[in-house]
Amino acid sequence: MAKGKIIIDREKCKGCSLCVSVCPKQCIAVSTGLNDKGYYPAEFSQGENGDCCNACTLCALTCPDIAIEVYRG
Amino acid sequence: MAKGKIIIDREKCKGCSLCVSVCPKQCIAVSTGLNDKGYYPAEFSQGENGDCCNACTLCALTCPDIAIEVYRG
Amino acid sequence: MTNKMIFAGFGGQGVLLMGYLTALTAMRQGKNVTYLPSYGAEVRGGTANCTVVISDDEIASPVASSPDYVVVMNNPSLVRFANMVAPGGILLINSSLVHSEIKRDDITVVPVPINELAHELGEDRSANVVMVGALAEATGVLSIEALKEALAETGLGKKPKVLELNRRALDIGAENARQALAKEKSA
Amino acid sequence: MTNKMIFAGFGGQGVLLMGYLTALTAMRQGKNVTYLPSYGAEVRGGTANCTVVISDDEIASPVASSPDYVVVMNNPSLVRFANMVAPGGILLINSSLVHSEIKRDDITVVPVPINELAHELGEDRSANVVMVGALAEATGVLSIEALKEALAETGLGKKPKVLELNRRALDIGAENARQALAKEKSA
Amino acid sequence: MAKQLMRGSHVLGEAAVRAGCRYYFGYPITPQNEVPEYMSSRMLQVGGTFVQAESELASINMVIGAAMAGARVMTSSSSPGISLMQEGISYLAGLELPAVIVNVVRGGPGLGNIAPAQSDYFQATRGGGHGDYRTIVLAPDSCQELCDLTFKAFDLADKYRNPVLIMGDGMMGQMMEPVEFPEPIDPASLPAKDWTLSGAKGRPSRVILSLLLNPKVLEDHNFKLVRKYDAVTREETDWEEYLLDDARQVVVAYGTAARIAKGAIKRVRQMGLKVGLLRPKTLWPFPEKPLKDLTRVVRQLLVFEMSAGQMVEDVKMAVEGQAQVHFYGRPGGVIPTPDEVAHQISHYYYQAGLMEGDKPSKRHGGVA
Amino acid sequence: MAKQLMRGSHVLGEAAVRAGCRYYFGYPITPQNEVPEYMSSRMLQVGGTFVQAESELASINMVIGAAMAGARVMTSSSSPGISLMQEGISYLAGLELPAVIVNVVRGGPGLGNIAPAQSDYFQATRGGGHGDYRTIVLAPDSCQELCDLTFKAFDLADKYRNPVLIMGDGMMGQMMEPVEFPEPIDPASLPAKDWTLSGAKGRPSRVILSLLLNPKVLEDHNFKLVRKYDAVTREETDWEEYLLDDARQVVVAYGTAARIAKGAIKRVRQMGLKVGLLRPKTLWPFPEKPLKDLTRVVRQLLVFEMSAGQMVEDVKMAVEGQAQVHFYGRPGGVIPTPDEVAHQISHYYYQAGLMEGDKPSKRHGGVA
Amino acid sequence: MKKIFEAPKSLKPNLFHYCPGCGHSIIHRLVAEVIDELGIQERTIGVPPAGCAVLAYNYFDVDTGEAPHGRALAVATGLKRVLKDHVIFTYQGDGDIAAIGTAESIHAANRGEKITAIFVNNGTYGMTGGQMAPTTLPGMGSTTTPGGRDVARDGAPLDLTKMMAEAKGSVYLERVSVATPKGIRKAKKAIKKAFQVQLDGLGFALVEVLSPCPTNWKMDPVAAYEWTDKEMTKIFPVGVIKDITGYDKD
Amino acid sequence: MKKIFEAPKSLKPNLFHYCPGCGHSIIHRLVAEVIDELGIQERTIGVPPAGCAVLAYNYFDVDTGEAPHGRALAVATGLKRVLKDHVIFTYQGDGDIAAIGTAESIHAANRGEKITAIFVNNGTYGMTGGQMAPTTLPGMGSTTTPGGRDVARDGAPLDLTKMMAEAKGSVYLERVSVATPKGIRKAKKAIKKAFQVQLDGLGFALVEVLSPCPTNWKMDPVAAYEWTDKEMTKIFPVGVIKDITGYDKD
Ligand SMILES: Cc1ncc(C[n+]2csc(CCOP(=O)(O)OP(=O)(O)O)c2C)c(N)n1
Ligand SMILES: Cc1ncc(C[n+]2csc(CCOP(=O)(O)OP(=O)(O)O)c2C)c(N)n1
Ligand code: SF4
Ligand code: SF4
Ligand code: SF4
Ligand code: SF4
Ligand code: SF4
Ligand code: SF4
Ligand SMILES: [Mg+2]
Ligand SMILES: [Mg+2]
Repeated sequence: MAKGKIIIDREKCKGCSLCVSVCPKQCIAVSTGLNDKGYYPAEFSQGENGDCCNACTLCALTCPDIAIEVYRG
Repeated sequence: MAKGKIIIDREKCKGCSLCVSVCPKQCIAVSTGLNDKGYYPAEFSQGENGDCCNACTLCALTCPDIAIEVYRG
Repeated sequence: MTNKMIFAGFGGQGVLLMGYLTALTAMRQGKNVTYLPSYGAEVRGGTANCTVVISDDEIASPVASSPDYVVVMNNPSLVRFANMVAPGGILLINSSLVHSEIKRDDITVVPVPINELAHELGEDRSANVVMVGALAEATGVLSIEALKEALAETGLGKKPKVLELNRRALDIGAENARQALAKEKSA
Repeated sequence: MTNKMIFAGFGGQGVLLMGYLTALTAMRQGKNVTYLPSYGAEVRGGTANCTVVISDDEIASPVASSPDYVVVMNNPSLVRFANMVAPGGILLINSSLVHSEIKRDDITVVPVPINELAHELGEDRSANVVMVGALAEATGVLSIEALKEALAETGLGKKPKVLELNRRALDIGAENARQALAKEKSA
Repeated sequence: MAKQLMRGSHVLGEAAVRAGCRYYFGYPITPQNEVPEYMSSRMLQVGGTFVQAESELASINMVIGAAMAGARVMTSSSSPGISLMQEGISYLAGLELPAVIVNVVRGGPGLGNIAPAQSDYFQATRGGGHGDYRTIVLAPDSCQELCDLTFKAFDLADKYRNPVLIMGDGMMGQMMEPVEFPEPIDPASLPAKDWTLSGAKGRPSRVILSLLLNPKVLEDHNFKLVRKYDAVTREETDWEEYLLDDARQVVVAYGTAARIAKGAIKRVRQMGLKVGLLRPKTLWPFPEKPLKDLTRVVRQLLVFEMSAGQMVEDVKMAVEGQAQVHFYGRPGGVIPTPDEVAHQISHYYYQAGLMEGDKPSKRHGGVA
Repeated sequence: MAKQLMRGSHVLGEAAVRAGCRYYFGYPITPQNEVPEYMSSRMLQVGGTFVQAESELASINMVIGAAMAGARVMTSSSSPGISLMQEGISYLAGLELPAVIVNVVRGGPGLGNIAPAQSDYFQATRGGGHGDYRTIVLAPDSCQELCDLTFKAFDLADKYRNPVLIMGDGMMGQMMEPVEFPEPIDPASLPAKDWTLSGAKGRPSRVILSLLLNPKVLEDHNFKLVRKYDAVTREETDWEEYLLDDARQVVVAYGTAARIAKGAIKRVRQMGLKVGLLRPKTLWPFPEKPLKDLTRVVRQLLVFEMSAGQMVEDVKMAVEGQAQVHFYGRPGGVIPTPDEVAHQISHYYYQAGLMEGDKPSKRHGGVA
Repeated sequence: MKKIFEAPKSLKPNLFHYCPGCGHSIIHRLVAEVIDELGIQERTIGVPPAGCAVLAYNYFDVDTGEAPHGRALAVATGLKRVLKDHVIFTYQGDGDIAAIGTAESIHAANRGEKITAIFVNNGTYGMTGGQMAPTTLPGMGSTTTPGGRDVARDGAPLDLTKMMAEAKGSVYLERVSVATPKGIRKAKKAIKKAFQVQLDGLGFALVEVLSPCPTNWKMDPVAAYEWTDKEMTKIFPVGVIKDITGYDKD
Repeated sequence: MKKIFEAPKSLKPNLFHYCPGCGHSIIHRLVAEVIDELGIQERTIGVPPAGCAVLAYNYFDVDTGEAPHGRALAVATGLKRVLKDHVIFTYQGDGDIAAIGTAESIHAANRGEKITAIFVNNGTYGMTGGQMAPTTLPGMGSTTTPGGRDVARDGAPLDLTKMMAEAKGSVYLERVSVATPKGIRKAKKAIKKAFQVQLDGLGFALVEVLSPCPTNWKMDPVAAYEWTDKEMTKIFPVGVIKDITGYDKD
C-alpha cells in the first residue's frame, strides 16, 4: 500500500507543472481539462499499484501556489 | 652657498605652518606680523650660513595655497 | 457617421490585435480612427479589452460609454459589457466559450463559435481573426476585402502562408455571421 | 522706544557673543528683543555681524536698515556699516584695528582701543566684552550692572574667575567710552 | 509619409528622435514603460544613447549633464517618478538648461494606481521643486498633437533654455491614432548653442551653475528668469477654441479630459445647448487672456478635470469673478464618459437658464 | 518657566521635543543645520531617537515608517532637500500619516544660496508631489510663534492624519528672541491611535497602503481626502489682523516678510497712511474668506513676498477682482528693509489717491 | 493518514495573484512558515515593495506598511526605531533594493538596523513588464536591452549582497535559490536565521533569493527553474556571503 | 636660479577660499597638475559637488558644470555620453559621493562609465559645518554625534571605494592621502592614472583622497595632517583597492 498521498486543489493550481517535474515517483500529471481560472491543473494518481507516493513532500515544497497537501500513514 | 631658495607669497599664505613642519632643513618659520587677510604668514630664511634650502620642494608640494615657489641653481 | 466598438476577452485571446486590425483597416480606408486598449495593471493577470472608434469626422472621445458594437470573447466580458451596447447595436459573442443567455431585446446578438471554426480551419490561433470577419459582416463598418489587404501590415500577415490562412479566417467568420443573422431574423 | 544696533567684525572677534550678551541683558530687563546673526555662507571665511533690536513695544522687523548704534571691530565692517548709522546715532569703533577716517558729522563716533585695553586687563579674548561695556556707556540702552548680572548666564561667566574678569572688562569699556565721549564733546 | 497607426508612447519616442533627440535617460514605471522600451531599440538604430538609469533621480541628473553638453535630451516617467525629479527640474530651471520631460500621469497620491489622471497639474504648472521658476507645460490631446508638441517641446526648450514638460496620461500613452510624422531633423543641422560645456578650447573656460551666494546676484538671476517667463507667456501661450462662437457655456478642459468633453459637447449640441470648449494646449503659460476675454460674452464656465480640481484655480484666477466657474472632476484614474460630462454640462446650463428663449442670465458675482 | 533667548532652529527642536516628538530623521543642509544638531543631543537626553539619514529621501521615508508606528515624528530640511522629499510627502498624504516637516527656505532655484527666501510657497501649498493632496502649511513669524505653531503642527498632524509643513527661512532659523515654552507633553499621555502598525495581536492584521488599483476605489479615497481638506479649511484657517480697522490699504505678507511689513507699516502710519496687515498663519488653508471680506471696504492690497510672486496668486484668487492687487517681491534671498517696503506702500497708496481728504477711490475692476 | 504538509498560518487563505510558477509565491510561503515557527506573527511587521510583491499584504497575515519603490529599508528603519521589540522585515525585488533603493539599502545595512531583508532576485523588473534589472544576466533578454543585456552597453549585473558585506552593520548575508526542493529547504533555513538575527538584536540580516520569473523570462516554469539553478547561480553563486552571527555552525 | 615649482596652468590665479591647511587645496593643485601634464585642459570638463569644493570652478581653468548634491556621477554620465572624446571628472566629498549619492556613485561605477572620480574623504560634512559623514571615524567628534561617533548608535564608517570594487565596471580604484609629502606624490600618481584610464577608454576610475579638515576636526593644520596620516589610515588604509587596467606595474 501507499505510504502517502497528496491532494491537489484543482482550483488553486495554476498548472505550472513544477510538482510534476520534482516528483521522484512520477505520480503527478497535468490534466487535460481546464479549471475555472483557465489553467490545466496537475492531477495526482497513485499509479498502477496504488502505491506511487512516498510522502516525500517534494511536490508540496515546490508548489508555488500551496495547492498540494501531503498525507502520510 | 645655497642650492636652493624659496619665495613665499606673503599674501597668499594662510599661516597653516605645514611648510614649517615638512622642511627637512628647518628654514621656514612663522612670522610675527599679520598679513592683510589676518594670517601670520610663513617666512623663509636661508639660515645662519645662508645655505639652508636644498630645493627639495617638500614645502611647496605641501603648501595648500600654492604660496611657495622653489628655485634651484 | 461614427461607430464605436469594444472588444473584450482573456489576455491570451488576441483581443487587442482584433481591435488593432479593425482600426488599421479603417484608417487605410481613409477614416478617422482611435484605438484604446485597457492596459494591464502593474499586477499580473486579468482580462483585456479595447475600444475602437471609426468615424468620418474628427473623433472626440476615444472612450465608448455606449458602444454600437461589442465583441465578447469570454464570460466575464459578457457580464461586464453586454449592458453597455447601445440600443439598436450589435453584440457579437464567442459562442464557443460564452454560454449565458442575453436578456436584451433592443440589440442584435450574433453568436459565432470562433474556437471551433478556427479549429476546423486548422489554426486555433486564428479565432480572433474569424471574429473580426464576423464583425465586418454583421456591422458593415468594414469590407472583408479591406481587412484582407490590411492583414499584410500586421503580424497576422507577415508570412504568405499565415496571411492566406487568416484571409480564409475572415471569410469563415463573415460567412458564419451571415448565417447567424439570417437565423436571428427568421427567429 | 526702540533701539537697533549692529555689531560687525571678523569671525574670530566674538562679534556674535557681543550681540547675544546685549540682547540677553535687555531681555532680563523686561525688554522685547531680537537678535539676528548674519549666518556664514555654506562657504568658508568672511566676516560676521549681527543685529540686535531692543524695544519696549512689540518688535516688528529684526532687520535694521538704519541702526541707531553700530559697533565695528575691523576695517571691512567700517566700510560696510558706517554709512548705515542713523543720523544722530552712535558709531563705536575698535580703534586698535580700525584706522580709517570717518567722514560723517551727523553721528557720534566713539573710538575704543579694545584690544589694547583687553591686553592690559590680561585677557585678549575679553576685547568684545570691553566693547559691550563701551556700548552700554555710550548709548545708555543698558546699565553696566545689568550686563554684569547677565554675564553669568553666558559662556562669559561660567567660571567665577572669568566672570570677574569680564565684569572688569565691562567697567573698563564703560570708563573708556566716557573718556572718548568727553573728548568728542570737547573737540 | 503614409499615416501610421501608433500608440501614444511610441509616437512620443518617434517624434523625439525625429526632432533630433539622441539621448534618453529613464527608469521604468507604468503606464509609460513603452517609452523607454521604444527608445532602447530606436536609439540603437539612430546611433543615439539610451541609458536605463538606476532611478528617476539618476535619470534627471543625467539629463542635466547631457543638456549641459548641448544635446537634445529627454526623460519620461509617471507621477511618483516625476516627484523624485523635482530637485533636478529646479536645477534645470536654475541652470537654464533645455530638456524635455514627459509625465504620463497616473492616479495618486502615493503609489495610487496606473489609470489615467490629471492630478499632477499643480506640480507641473507651479513647480513641484523649490525656488522661483516655471516649466513650460504642453498638454496634447491626440497622437498627432503628441507628435507635434514633442517637436515643439524641443524647440521651446532650446529657444528659452528651459525645461519643458509634456503632460500625458495612461490613455494618451496607450491610445493608437493615425499619425503623420514630420521629416526627421538631423541633430547636426540644429543651430549651435554658444553656452554649452564643450571644453575650453580657444575660449575662456565656462561654468554652468545655479549657486549664486550673493542674494543680489541671485535676485538678478531670478528677475532674469521672470523676464524670460514673461516672454514665454507673451509668445507661446497656446489653446484650442471649439464651437465658441455662439457658446453660452464654455467647458475648460485639457488633454484626455478635453477629448471626452468634446464628445459631451457634441451630444449636448444635438440637444440644442450652445456649449463650446476652450482647451489649453499650454498649461503653463495658461491661456488667461482668452479666458478673461471670453467672460465678456460667456457667463458660465465648467472646468472639467480628471482630478479633484487643480486647473480650476487658474481659471478662477483668470476670470476674476467675471463668470461663474463650476467644476466637475473625477480623480483617482476614473475615465469619465462623455455622457456623464454631458449630464454635468446640461445640469449647469439649465440651472442658469441659458436655454434658447430664456433671457440671457444676469451677471453672477459669486463663483460656485 | 522663565523666558529663554533662543535661536529659531533650537526653539523648533525644543518645541518638538516638548510636543512629544521622540523621533527625528534628517540630513544636514544650510540654513537649518542647527535643527539636526540640536536634536542629536536633545533626543539623547529624552531617550528619543535621532538618525542622521543618508539623504533627505531616506529621511522622509524613515518618517513614513515611524509615523506608521504611531510616533510623533519630524524631519527638517531646506529647499533642495524638501524637493527630494516630494515623493515621500505625497505618500504621507496618500497613506494618511501624521508627520511634521520643516522647510527652512533658502534662495532658489537649484543650489541657489542660503539666504532667507519664501520661494517655496507654491511647492508647499500646491503639493510639489504628485496627485490630489494637500499639506497643512504653517508660517510662524517669531520665535514664540515658531514654538506655538510647532506644538500645533503635531496636533494638527495627528488630528487630521496628514503631513504638516512648517515654513521658515534662514532668518527665522537664526534669529533669537525670548521664548516661553509650554510644559512638555509626555508622549505616553497622548491619545492612542487606532490605526497604527503595532503587530496583529488580538486583532486582525492591518495594512497601511496607498495603492488602490481600482480607479473607483482610489476616487473614493481622493474624495475622502477632499472632505478632510474641506474640514481643515473650515476649522483651521488662521491669520493675524494688524491695524485693519481703519485701513485703506492692506499689506498681505507672512513669516519674515510680515515682520518687515509691520516695520514698514509703523513707518507709514507715522506719515498718516492708513495701512494694515493681513498675515496668513496657515498658508494652506489660505485665509481666502477674510481677504474676500476685506474687499468690502478695502480696495487696495499689496502682496509682499520674499519671492518673485507666489502667494499673490492665492490673494488674486481670493479677491476675485474686487480689489487692486499689487505685488512687491524680492527673490533670491535679499532681505528687504522696512524702509523699502514703506516706500512701496506709500507709492501705491498715493497713486490710488487714498490719502486723507482724497475721495475714497473708485472701485478698480482691473488688477495691476 | 496524517496531514504532513499544509499552508502556514501566517498566510491568509487568498490565492496568489502571481503568475504560474512564480518564485515569489514560494518565498512568501517560506517567510510565513518561518514566522509561524518562531511564533512571532503577532509582533511582526512587513514592508512590501513596489514590485510584483506590492500586494504582499493580501497574503501575509501580519501588519504591513507600504513603502515607496526602493525605500523599504528606510521605512523599515523608521518602524524599527519606534517598535524596538517588534520584528520588522522588508520584502523587495532586485529593482527595488539594488537599483532605485541602492542608497537606502546600503546605509540601512551599514547602520546595522535590526531588520530582516528578503531580497528577491529574479533578474528582471517583473511588475513593470520585464525591463532590465540591475541583476539581469549578460545576454539575458529584457524589454530595454535589444538583443539581450550587453555588458559593454548596459553594464554588468550588480551584486548588491556582496557590496553589503562591506557594510559594517551587516551581520548575516546569504544567497539562496528556490529553484530546487533542496534549494527551497536551504532558503527557509536562511530566512529563519535572518529572523533569528533580528530577534537576537545582532544587526542587519539579508537573504537574497534567486527566484524564477517565467513570464518575463519567456520560459515555461520548469525551464525557468532549471535556468535559475544552472545559469543564474553562475553569476550569483548561492552560499553564505557574510556571517558574523557567532551562531554555531550547523 | 631656475624656478622648479610653480602653480599649474589649469588653475586660475585665484586664492583658494578653503580654510588654512585644507586638503582640498592640495588636491585641486594635483588635479590641475595632472591635467597640465596630460595636455587635456581644452577637453576636460569638471563636475564639482555641493560641498566645500562647490566653488571649484573658481579655481579649475576648465569647463565645469554644477551638480546637485550627490548627483555628480549621474551628471557626469550625461556629459560623457554626449562628449565621448572629452575627459570628464567629478570632484566630490564623502557626504556627496558616499551618503546622498550612494546609488548614483555605485551605478556609475557599475556601468563602467568612462569617468574619473576624485573622492575627497575628510571624514566630515565640511561645508555644512562638521556633521557626521559616512566616513567619520568611530569616536571622532561631529556636530551631530554627541560624544563622538558611537558605532552602535550612529553606524560605522562606510568604505564606499571597497564596495565599488564589487562593481564590475570599475577598473581602477585607489585610496591615497595628502597628509605627507610622500602621500601627496603618490596621490598625484594615482590621479594621473585615473585620468589615463579614461583616456584609454577602459572604464570607471576613482581615487579616494584622505584629506584633512582642520576646521571641523578642530585641530591645527599640522595636527590634522598627522591625524590623517596616523588615525584615518587605520580605518581607511591607503593603497590600490582594485586595478584591472592591465597597465604595467610601476
Ligand atoms: C518611484 C517609482 N519608480 C518606478 C516605479 C515603477 N515600478 C514599480 S515596481 C518596479 C520594479 C519592479 O522590479 P523588482 O523590484 O525587481 O520587483 P519584481 O517585480 O521583479 O519582483 C518599478 C520600476 C514606481 N512604482 N515608483
Ligand atoms: C539635496 C541637498 N542636501 C543637502 C545639501 C547641503 N550640503 C551641501 S554640501 C553637503 C555635504 C558636504 O560634505 P562633503 O560631501 O563630505 O564635502 P566637504 O564639504 O566635506 O568637502 C551638504 C549636506 C545640499 N546642498 N543639497
Ligand atoms: S509527496 Fe513526493 S512522491 Fe508524493 S506526490 Fe509529492 S513528490 Fe511525489
Ligand atoms: S506545482 Fe502546484 S500549481 Fe504547479 S502544477 Fe503542481 S499543483 Fe499546480
Ligand atoms: S625646498 Fe625643501 S629645504 Fe627648501 S625650504 Fe622648502 S622644504 Fe625646506
Ligand atoms: S604651507 Fe603655504 S600656506 Fe601654509 S604656512 Fe606655509 S606657505 Fe603659508
Ligand atoms: S511577472 Fe515574474 S515575478 Fe511577477 S508575478 Fe509573474 S512570474 Fe512572478
Ligand atoms: S571646512 Fe574643512 S574641508 Fe571645508 S574648507 Fe575648511 S578645512 Fe577644508
Ligand atoms: Mg525583480
Ligand atoms: Mg567631507
